[in-house]
Amino acid sequence: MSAPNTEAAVASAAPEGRRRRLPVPGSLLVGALIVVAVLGMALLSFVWTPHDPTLVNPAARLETPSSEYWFGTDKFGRDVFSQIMMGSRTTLFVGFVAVGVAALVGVPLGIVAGMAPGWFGELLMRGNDLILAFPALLLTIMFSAVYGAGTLVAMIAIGIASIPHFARLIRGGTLQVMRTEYVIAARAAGRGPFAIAVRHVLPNVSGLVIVQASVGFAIAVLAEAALSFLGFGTPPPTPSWGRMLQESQEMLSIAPRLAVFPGIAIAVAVLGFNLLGDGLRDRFDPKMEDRR
Amino acid sequence: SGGTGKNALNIGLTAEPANFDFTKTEGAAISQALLYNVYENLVKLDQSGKIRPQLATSWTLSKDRETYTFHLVKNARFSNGAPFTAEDAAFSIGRVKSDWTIAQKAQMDVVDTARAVSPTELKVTLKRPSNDWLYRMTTRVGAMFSRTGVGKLATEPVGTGPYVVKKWNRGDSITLARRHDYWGRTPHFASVTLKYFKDPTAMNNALLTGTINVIGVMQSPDSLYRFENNPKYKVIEGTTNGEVVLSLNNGSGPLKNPKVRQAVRYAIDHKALMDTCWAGRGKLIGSMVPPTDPWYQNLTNEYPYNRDKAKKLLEESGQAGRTLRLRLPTLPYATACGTVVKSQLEQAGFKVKLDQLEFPAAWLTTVFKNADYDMSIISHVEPRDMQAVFGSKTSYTRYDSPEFRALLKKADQGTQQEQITSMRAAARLLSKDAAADWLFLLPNLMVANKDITGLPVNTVSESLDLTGLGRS
Amino acid sequence: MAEQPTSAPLAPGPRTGPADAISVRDVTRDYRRPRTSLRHPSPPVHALRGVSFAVPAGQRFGIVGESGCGKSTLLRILAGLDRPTSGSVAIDGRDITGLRERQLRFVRERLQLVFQDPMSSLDPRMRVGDIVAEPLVAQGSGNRRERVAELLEAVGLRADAADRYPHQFSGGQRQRISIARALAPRPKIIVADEPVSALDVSVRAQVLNLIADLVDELNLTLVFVSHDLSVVRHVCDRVAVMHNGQIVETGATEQVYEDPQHSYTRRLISAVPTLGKALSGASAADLNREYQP
Amino acid sequence: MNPAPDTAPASAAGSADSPDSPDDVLTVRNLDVAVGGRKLVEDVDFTIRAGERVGLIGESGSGKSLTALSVMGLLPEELRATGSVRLAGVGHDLVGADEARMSRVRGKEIAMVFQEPMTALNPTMKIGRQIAEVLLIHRTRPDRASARAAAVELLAQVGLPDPAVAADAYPHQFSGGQRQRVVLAIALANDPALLVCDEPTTALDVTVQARVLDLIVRGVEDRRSAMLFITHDLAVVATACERVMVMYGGRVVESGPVREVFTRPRHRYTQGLIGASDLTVVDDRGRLVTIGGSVPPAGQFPAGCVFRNRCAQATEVCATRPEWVATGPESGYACFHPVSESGAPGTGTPTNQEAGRG
Amino acid sequence: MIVRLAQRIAILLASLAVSSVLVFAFMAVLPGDPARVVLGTSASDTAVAQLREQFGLNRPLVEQYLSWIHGLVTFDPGNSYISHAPIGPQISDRLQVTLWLVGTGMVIACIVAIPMGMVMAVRHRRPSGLILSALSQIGVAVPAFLAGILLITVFAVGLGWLPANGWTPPVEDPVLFLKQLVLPALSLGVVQGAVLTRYVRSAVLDVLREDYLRTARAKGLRPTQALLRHGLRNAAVPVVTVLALQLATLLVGAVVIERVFVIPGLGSLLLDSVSNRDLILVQDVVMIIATAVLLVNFLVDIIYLLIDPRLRVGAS
Ligand SMILES: Nc1ncnc2c1ncn2[C@@H]1O[C@H](COP(=O)(O)OP(=O)(O)OP(=O)(O)O)[C@@H](O)[C@H]1O
Ligand SMILES: Nc1ncnc2c1ncn2[C@@H]1O[C@H](COP(=O)(O)OP(=O)(O)OP(=O)(O)O)[C@@H](O)[C@H]1O
Ligand SMILES: [Mg+2]
Ligand SMILES: [Mg+2]
Repeated sequence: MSAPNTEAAVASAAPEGRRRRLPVPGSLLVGALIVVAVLGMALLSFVWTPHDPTLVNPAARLETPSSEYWFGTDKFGRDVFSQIMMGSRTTLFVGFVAVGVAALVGVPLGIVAGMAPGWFGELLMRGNDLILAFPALLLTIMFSAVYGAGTLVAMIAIGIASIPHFARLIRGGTLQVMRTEYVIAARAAGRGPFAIAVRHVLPNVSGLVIVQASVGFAIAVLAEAALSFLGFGTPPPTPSWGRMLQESQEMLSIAPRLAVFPGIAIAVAVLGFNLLGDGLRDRFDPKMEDRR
Repeated sequence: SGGTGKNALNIGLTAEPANFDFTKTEGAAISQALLYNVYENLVKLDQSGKIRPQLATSWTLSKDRETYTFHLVKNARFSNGAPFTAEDAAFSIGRVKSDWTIAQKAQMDVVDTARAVSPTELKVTLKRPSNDWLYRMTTRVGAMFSRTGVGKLATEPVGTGPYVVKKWNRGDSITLARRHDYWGRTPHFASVTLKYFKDPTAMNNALLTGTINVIGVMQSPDSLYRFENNPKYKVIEGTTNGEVVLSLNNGSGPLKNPKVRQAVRYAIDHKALMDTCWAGRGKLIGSMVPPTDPWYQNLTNEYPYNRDKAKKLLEESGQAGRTLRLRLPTLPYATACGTVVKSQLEQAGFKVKLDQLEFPAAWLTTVFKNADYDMSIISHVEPRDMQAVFGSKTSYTRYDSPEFRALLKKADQGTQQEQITSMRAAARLLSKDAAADWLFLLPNLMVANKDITGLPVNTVSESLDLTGLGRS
Repeated sequence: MAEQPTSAPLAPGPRTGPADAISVRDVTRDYRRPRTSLRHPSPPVHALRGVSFAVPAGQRFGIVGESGCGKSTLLRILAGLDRPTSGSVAIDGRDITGLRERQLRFVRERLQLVFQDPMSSLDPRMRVGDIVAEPLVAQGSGNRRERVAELLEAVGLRADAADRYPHQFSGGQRQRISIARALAPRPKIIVADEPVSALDVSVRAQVLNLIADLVDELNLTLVFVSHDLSVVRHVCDRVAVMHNGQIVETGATEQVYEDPQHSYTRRLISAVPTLGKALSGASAADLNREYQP
Repeated sequence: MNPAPDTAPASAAGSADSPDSPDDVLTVRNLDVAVGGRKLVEDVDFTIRAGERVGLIGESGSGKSLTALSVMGLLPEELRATGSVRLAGVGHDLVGADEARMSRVRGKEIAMVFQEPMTALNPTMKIGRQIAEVLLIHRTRPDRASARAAAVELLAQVGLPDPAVAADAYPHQFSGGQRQRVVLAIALANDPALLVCDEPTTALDVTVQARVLDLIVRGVEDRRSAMLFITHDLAVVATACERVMVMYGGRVVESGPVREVFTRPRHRYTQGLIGASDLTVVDDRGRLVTIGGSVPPAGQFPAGCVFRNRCAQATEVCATRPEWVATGPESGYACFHPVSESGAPGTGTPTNQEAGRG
Repeated sequence: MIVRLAQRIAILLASLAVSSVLVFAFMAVLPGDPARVVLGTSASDTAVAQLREQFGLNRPLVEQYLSWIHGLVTFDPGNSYISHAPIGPQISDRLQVTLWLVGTGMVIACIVAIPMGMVMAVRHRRPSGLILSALSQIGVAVPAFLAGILLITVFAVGLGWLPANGWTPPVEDPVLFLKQLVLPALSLGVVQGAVLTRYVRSAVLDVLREDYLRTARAKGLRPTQALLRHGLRNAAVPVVTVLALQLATLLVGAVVIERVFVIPGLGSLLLDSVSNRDLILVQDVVMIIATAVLLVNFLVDIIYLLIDPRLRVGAS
């Protein structure tokens, strides 16, 4: 009689007290759908685009949307839809590079700074803050001056500029984790600092990392657009939404669609990543659980 | 921040000078603003490309064609108050050799002596006869400086011209003010502001909203439609000296092979290219000579567009699999043309890798100085620049032809007729050798408010000559 | 329950016999605070000021004292997680002060901790099985699954709990998991830092029973920390009363409870509300009596 | 499973049929709190008279805080209260009253002391101002200066040393117990008719708890305020209150005078609680009395008697909802298998039901 | 408090020193000899050597660094290699332009964001809050330059209400200055405002769930009153952080808007001097920006101290 009772409570797998998991929030769903769509488009573009996105075709300049050219063509007679498809690769590339650099450096830095006691952690964070003195665009310009303009260089610069944001956030998370009793328990169990970092700290700050990464993605996409506008971004003829937008400027009043399609693409992608970030934040932050 | 009112004119331009010292600073931007406006030469080019008197009222050439005697105007004064004399002229010519550092200084190497005979008479002796020299006297190397006014050329230019630099908002605009004590005919506008725009669309908007009166250099021909059917504006279309060259590295890499170079020339459909990347504006020339030069000839049929032939030549060359590096400066026409060139070459079986180099610094070092490239696209805007681009094996095209150099020499030293024939032969030789491909000639595209008069149809000199402008 | 007749050793330090599971000799611990003045360094916080006691093997030893009196600091030092500023600590007769992390292995095998907060003492991202197995993994012992099942069984959970996450359990169940983890490496000493303070009375009884049973069955030495003397009284044989980083009184629990010597102890005892006291008319003012100046 | 309104349990205070006596400060009738369709608190009825101290006990998750918050009108947005909560001297029902009306009542007629003294105070405002604010909002003091003087006076009353200096300090400069006293000073500032305390001492050490309890009790006694005191600690409630209500699964399962309930509990849940909280009573194996199982999460309580899945006495009949059995004017219980009147606490049927070790 | 202040100042000075070394080192590795850049590609080696001598590029690096720092701290950074114009006035002019632009933009951003974010947080479950939230999400997703282009197309070229571009210093022509300021400041303000709105919303939501806000309501404050009196100051910390970051980023980041609106700001100066390889100017501009950012961070630290007494250890 007695045993089943306790077991029932376990078996029901009931979350205790106030910690309830909400169903997937709307923003997370929408964000994830958009991101998956962008990802799918990028993957598809490797095997199929309706037309060769870089093929110049003087005979088909500035065509309006049709069944042949879904989004019309630009002044070089290139298919806009194919360019949008292939541009999504650039978008994802910039996101991965920028976020990758930032996370690869920022996360370990934050964890080490959070776990190292005393002045060493403090010093790391001060050094980290120093990066903040060199805003993303400044770094990009400086790097481009040394290594020449290019997406990779620009995105590495943006990634470096985002390191402090990752590191600060992760350090905050790490400090919180390090204050928990399960870390003390792990130490008492004989776990070394490395095992604690990998098995306890990292999984528990991974939510923060994912949230910050999705926001970082959005920032990188916008940055790429801005850099392409300034001429520091992806070199032609590789399609990039930012450059498409910039190229469309002179045609704004005869062919506004040339600006509309990449503009919407950028906005939707950024929106997607932001929504994903917001949604993940709601999911990962227990404080935010009752908030939608 | 330009001037306003009837007596003021605002002109939109693209490339801002880095400073005012064209004796030490490369590039066309300084001469565009200052030459003929702030600085004057002994002789200048008129709109049709003829050499006309400026500070020299007349000149004579000795029998041996080695000594020029210039008779100078009497009442000209520099903006620092000093009178202009033959001493200044001799000083200016001598100074090119001694103090200038830019590439063009070589154009004065031919001068043996320059001597003031009297305050108004200058005698210049050349080492050998040169047709080119007098022409070069119309360019920046012929600009007249004050003996007492060369201390701060970079910031305070002193010339005899009708305008002085009144203000320079770096990064934005240069304002020129009309001089009260100018010796010659006073220009119409008391104040001219040259406003610099990095972004072509911004320049168009500035004209559309009345911030500027003239687009001096239209960089987005596709947007001309915004002005062409609008009665408030007029569009001027003529020629320039700017040959858009698809430069090929004759010295190394796959393009050292003439067959590959020829294949490149056959592979390019120039008409289609100009239509797509420059809205069909411009002129197909097929050589390094603009129509305003006396030895212009239409060479567009030397390598008619023929994709099959290109493929065949490429095949024969044995270089088919190699990748050509198309290294473009970050300039609107280069980017646009590069996109088309890459696509067309790829359709003919080439492999092309495109990258962009920041202009001017990166491009100048990498391509122009170190010739680390296979192909590039640049508009050579300097007048009569065949010699500069192809005349020496150290030039970035690495074109090395004794025959070509002999022709140029002959042209320089011979009679006027000989000059024309030799120059034509030289241009034809370049074309035959496929030393480069000439995509098209940049048009002189200007847009202005309807009432602005005196805008030049063709750009023949380095200068944006403001003296003839007016308002109807 | 080998009650060793050790007298209350305040100073000059306890007699340490070979049977002492823990002996603490004159331990102090100072913390540095951030500077608040430009000229003077901040005065250090003396969290522990000369604490000495010994716990014979098999004893249930209680430590009581209010928040901030240094209980947690003391436990961290016992577990080799922190170092005393001065003084020495011996576990099973071996001095652990000044040992490096690697040399502390025997402490990790012999002494384990149970914490106050059942929420924060379990890593929310680990399965219960992994949590319980962590000390085993850290010490490289094999045959983990079986041992985990055995441990879960021992604390009254079903073996399939190993595949769930902590948030799927109630507070009392979590405290059981925490206890299972502490038992994993077969320690001889369990140090529990306020293990029931965060629990409801009903669950508190369950957990106290569990601890008592396990200590008996496995013949463990228990160090049990609480701010509530009545809890300690139920669990422990001996008790030390801490105040301001010092031990002010030690003795057999019943004796201390019935006849407190130190005024602070008296205050502690009188402040504990009990049903019995309340029903026999003790008011809030009575609980607080010792506080009235 | 909900009973029809007419079969609803009579008032826990036992005075359902009589009109509310003029002495009643707080009257709660048929209070329900629900989120979505799920009821978290159900059918709560009680009355508190002036000067009366009533305790509300029960395990975590039994709905104590929600009851208190309903009275304050401070339920989280997503929760909805129905029923009626009347306060003497206030013309309207507190359930469903708009913010403007509630804000005139809160802090003046009813005040509340919260559990977490660490977070209940604004960290960026000096505590003197935080106390003065409640006086100024309700215009109890005409101006800042007199409000401040009153604040210092209140700080002295709650026994903070050096109250004038304390008024100019920030919350982080105080210990938990001191902060709780500041919160108490705020609550008592306007001499509220009703003081609601939600686990005011749970976060505190025993010694500090004793001091704060003493202050609270003296504070309400001096003002003859009514008090609703929430805790899960039976001993605390027995010390501080005269009457107690036992809550479980969102319902009041038993209520009555403290002495009566704690010496002769009728409901099996109350009996279990008492048994478990008494550390002096052990069985023959030296083990404490416990209640088996644990509190189910909200919404997963069994139908009928909410306690039946943890109750050793539960039978078929417990699947229907037990009626409220009034045992006196102010006491009663809802149980099909009540403890016999003579049963002593802690002895008798509830046994150790822990799984695995039983 | 004084100790904290002293600490922050020490950190500021140390950071300045380290960043100056970083900047200098970076410039030292930048390919391209300034002398050669000045003289052009065809200059003779002797001429280059001469100019290097003149610029002092032959001195040991430490000496060059010290004289550079000396120039900076005495506000006399000397002349640019390329334009030969004094650097000091150039930078200060451009900095003024950027500060006007960014300052106005940020003021607009705050005016947009703070009330919007609060409304969004307070009504985060109601349709009005959700609609505002969606709007701000879209605002965040729009590149600033696109906003600028759209504003120009509509208000300058289309309606002719305002100039499409250009910049006039306020002392020269205040009316024109304001007219030219409106559109660029608006494009910055709206986009940054959308970003800021998200942070305000999140900060206010956090504060709304704080216990002390419940205490405030239990005292008899209405929810909005409680938020205004007790919430805002506490919500300010994250918002101030973001504001400072935005401000720092925009010192160069506004270059995109400067480009669209043809405004000679600091970012454009940097871009121009990089493309001209005006290295000494680049170095100075970068250092100025780094200094400005560090100063902003310093001020933010001070603001934190003012906002949150918990950070002022030793206050009593
Ligand atoms: N890392 C630290 N730095 C500075 N002071 C500290 C530190 N850790 C603890 N202290 C101080 O040392 C004293 C003892 O702390 P400790 O945590 O051991 O107390 P405790 O009795 O366990 O209290 P609690 O019951 O609240 O856990 C306290 O005054 C505390 O403020
Ligand atoms: N906002 C909410 N939404 C949904 N359920 C809630 C909400 N707030 C509380 N609950 C649930 O209502 C039930 C009663 O909560 P309440 O806070 O009243 O418990 P309590 O008796 O005060 O417990 P404790 O002793 O832990 O404070 C709990 O199961 C809780 O999970
Ligand atoms: Mg502790
Ligand atoms: Mg509660």
